[in-house]
Amino acid sequence: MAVSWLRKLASRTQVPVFPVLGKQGDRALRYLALSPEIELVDSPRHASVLLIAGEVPADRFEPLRRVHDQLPYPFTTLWFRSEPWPHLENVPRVEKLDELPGALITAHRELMAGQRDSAPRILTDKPPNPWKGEGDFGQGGEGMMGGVPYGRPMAMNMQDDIRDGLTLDSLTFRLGPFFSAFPPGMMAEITLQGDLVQTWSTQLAPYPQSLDPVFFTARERPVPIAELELARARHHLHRLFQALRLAGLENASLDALRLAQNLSTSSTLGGLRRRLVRSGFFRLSSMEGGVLDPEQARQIGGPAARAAGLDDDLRLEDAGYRRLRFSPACQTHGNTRARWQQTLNEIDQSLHLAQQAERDEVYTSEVDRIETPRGPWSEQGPEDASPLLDEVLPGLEWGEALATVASLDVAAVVNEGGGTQTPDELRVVQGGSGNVFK
Amino acid sequence: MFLNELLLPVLMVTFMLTVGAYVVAVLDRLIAGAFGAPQAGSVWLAPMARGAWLMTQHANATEAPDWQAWRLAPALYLALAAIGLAVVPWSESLVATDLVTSVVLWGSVEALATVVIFLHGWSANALLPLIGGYRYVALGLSYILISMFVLIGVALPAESLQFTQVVASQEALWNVLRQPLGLPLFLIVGLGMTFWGPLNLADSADLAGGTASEISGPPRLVWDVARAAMLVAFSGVAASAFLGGWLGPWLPGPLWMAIKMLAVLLVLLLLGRLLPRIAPERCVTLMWVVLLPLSFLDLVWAGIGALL
Amino acid sequence: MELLTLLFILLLSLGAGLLVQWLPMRHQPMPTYPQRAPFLGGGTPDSHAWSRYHVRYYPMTLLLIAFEMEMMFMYPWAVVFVETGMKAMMEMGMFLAILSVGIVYAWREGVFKWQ
Amino acid sequence: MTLTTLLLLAAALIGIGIYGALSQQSFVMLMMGLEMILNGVMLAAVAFWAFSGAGVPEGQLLTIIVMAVMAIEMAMGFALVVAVFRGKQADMTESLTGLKH
Amino acid sequence: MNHGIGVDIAFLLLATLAVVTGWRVFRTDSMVRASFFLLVSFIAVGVIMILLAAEYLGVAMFFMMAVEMTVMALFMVMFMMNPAGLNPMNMVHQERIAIGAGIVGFLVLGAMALFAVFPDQPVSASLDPVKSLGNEMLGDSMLIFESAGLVLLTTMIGVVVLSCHRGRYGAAAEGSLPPGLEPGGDPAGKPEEDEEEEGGGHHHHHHHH
Repeated sequence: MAVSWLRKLASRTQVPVFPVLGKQGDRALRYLALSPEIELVDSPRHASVLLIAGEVPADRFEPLRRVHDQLPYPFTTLWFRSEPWPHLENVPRVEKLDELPGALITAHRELMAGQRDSAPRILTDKPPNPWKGEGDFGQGGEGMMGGVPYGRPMAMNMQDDIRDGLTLDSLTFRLGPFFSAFPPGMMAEITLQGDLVQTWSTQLAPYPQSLDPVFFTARERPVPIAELELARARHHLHRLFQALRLAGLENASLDALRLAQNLSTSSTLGGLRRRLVRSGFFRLSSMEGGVLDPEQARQIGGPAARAAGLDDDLRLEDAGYRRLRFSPACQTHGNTRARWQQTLNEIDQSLHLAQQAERDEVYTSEVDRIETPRGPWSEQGPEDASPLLDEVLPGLEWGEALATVASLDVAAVVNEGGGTQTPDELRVVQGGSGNVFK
Repeated sequence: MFLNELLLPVLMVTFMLTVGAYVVAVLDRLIAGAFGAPQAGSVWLAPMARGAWLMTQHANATEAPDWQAWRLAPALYLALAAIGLAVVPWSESLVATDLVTSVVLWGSVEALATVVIFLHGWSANALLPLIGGYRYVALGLSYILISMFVLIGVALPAESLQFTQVVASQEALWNVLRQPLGLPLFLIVGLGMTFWGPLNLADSADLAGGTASEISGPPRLVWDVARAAMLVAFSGVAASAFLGGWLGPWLPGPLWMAIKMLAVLLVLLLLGRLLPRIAPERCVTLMWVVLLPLSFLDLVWAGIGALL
Repeated sequence: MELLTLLFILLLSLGAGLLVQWLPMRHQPMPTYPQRAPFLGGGTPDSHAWSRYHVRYYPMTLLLIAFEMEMMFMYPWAVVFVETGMKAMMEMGMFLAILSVGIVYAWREGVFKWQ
Repeated sequence: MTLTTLLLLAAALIGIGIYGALSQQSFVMLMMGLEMILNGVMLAAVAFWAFSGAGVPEGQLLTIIVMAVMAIEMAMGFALVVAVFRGKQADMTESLTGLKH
Repeated sequence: MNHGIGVDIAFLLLATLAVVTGWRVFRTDSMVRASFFLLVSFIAVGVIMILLAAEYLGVAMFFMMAVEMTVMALFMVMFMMNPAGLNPMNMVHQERIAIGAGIVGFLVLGAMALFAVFPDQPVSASLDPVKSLGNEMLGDSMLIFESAGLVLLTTMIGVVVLSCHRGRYGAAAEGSLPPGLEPGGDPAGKPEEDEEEEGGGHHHHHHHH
């Protein structure tokens, strides 16, 4: 009796969802961030529903199985625009974005009401290494440091520390591809000593990101600059949303997301920027790390390069932009702070350009060489720059390293786009009313 | 005697623990809503529903945790919050335990909180909680000196280490005006000891929940409640030390106390929503190089003020 | 008596905290090994997390021990401060000055940075 | 709770401390033993202060000074451990037998 | 000193706690547990001190020891192999002698406690222990107080000199490390470490990553 009462109450909580992002799953993430009944959590331990958003490639099935089994009982799963594994029975699958929150709530309520069983474990119940029966107490270890106590070896000092003279144990692990502070799909093997990154090797590149369809159109024919610039600003705002969430500014991050949703030529960045500056985002957060030298900056391109002092911008070569008297703004330091200041400046600049371009009805003139928000796209689109992280991150403190990852837009751009989006998605991505070109 | 000296204090503290934690949850939700977080359903019911869900969720385990320490840490944190609440005076006579050295006892609660939070991060035997625990120690060992200097500042005019005396000494002028640096510095300590908002180095987003990233179900409920209760205990201490505790016209003392505690809570929760998480290295430098000298200044100011 | 009450409150809240954790867990089976693996976003660790952890701020902690000792002297001083008057002020001023030298020196040596 | 029982407790703590300080191989554990001895000493000092010192303030002062000794011992001890570890990658007492290396 | 039965019971429990946790310090494999067992032992003694009317010293013991034992735990974990005791271990030498010495120490001191005659001059109930301590420190024992400050300053400087990396290798490595000049290369501006500085049998492989 008492239990059913407890469960009834429990079903009314905000649904804690752990999102596993597949390809193009970040849209669902942004949609859910603004859904009142949903709480996105960072750890599967805190979740009641595992959401697989977007198609997860086969090479990430193993990590997905691991995360699936890390949710404590009772839990359930929901597959959004991806095919549930055949051996999972009665797994709901959702296609439409605006049905997603409702489906998540139903899943949680049914789970609490006992109308749906908790999802089964997929992996066999075995420790990572067999260990029973060895050692003094059957703990599996040998001597001081040897063996595999409780199924795992102990950490050893593998390499000298790169900052301090003391050499202590280093911890090596693989993080991702479903870690919320990483770009979707990225996995890295990291060695830490204390909380300092000793080595970093990116093992799985992040999923290629799809840009707004207007960028693909711009590769084919001239498009209104206003539309292009609004899409650019929106892209940057989406990145800002992730970074602010990571920095502990949840409310500001939602503001950034809302601004992106309702972006129009009359939008201004002023309020958000003031808020960030006043909150001390540029002074208190981890901002000093990840300095790019010119070579690295050229490799990654785009705003990150301009933040490091390179004034390359393909928009300079476009007659339409020249009419608007466009000139790129740059930062000099090339660190995380410079990148965010650059990003904010570029959003601001894009909004101004969009405003002017709308008034004068300016169109782009170049189609072969365009500047995407991710970087220049001439013969080839912006490519995956995640190997760059291997050089930039060693030596940084953990928080600094993750802030650096968030500030660098490393994912490649998918080569063909546009056609895959369904109407409801477009509405979400472009935020409905604001866009004058519809 | 038994009734007055044992039962009443215990009831008072239990009441404050539960109601206080609930109020914190509701207030934080209201503030988040005011800043534009999407919200649905009743604000008043939400903390209960969440608690109920955590009670139905199974507790997680890791491969080889330090079981005793892992389960003890949330309970100990709650116990520390209870001790903090026990030394807060509600009126001249209504105080759960009126220890002669209650100001020092609160200092000890702060120091022991560091131990408990570290233990919580350590005992899971998982990487992200471990980093969270160690990060917190950097913060915990930095704020403790500031807190002590500031509290010694309020003990000077009271000539006592007892919170009832500290409140009584503010009859003429509250310490918040007499020692203007004190309360702001002390609020930072409060954010630190509950690792709230900008000082959430222990359970931060970049560690997927830090020391709490591996716990679920009832242990997580206790941990969250303890954290909220600690915030309440802190606001009680801050209200007694700087805002004149039960002193105030017209209304009865305990009511004044409740109002002042709410005010402190509100400020803390606002700060928690407005500021980004500070980088650990910058935090340590800031605490030792800027805030600690400021707390020296506060003490000297308090000393001169007490002599005049 | 206050102390005993305090001990009682301590034990009671500690007991409540443990009970809330223990009661629902009595009937729960031990989670499976895959569930018990540490969460690393789907990744795996090579070893146990417990290790000789490189505490990057260790000089600061040593400084704190020395510093905290001062606090021992400060509390009794605070109680007699007003009745002793100017003398106490001067004395504590000297004490604080000595300490400030320590902090400034440590700061110059980069003690508060991550080593 | 009499002076005798308190002193017996202090003696027990000191005894454990002596065992720890003599038997432990690692510096830090050895320091634990020393701390335990000082723990007993402090208790004894306070017991004397309370029962046969008529509350002279020197009794309390003695305890504080013991605590200060403890703090200094710890701080310097750990600093030395760091310095030694930097040089020799060891934290065992045996590894310090020869000063030449 | 007059006290009720409650105080006696509390004393007995606390004394047991202090001794048992004190003993566990040297009998547990986990370094973190060892330090926090010691902390519990200290806290038990602190509570006994409060029962003895030393209200300030007892409470001060809590915060002093909480901080000291946290630091203790940090350093234990830093420098001990197998710090969490995942494999059981017994790192003792000359254990018999040590046990003997411990027992002898206890017996000698215990005998003194039992057979020596101490003056019976309990603290008067009217004494304010904190105040008397404060007055003592600002009066007769002022020199002790001030010299303690100087000694602690010396400690601070000593600690910084001994433990800081910077003092030995120069300041270049502090703060964040600059990235490599070429991909995968050495960090720019990293000082060459002096190989002769490092004695002992450990192997160095500085520039391999």
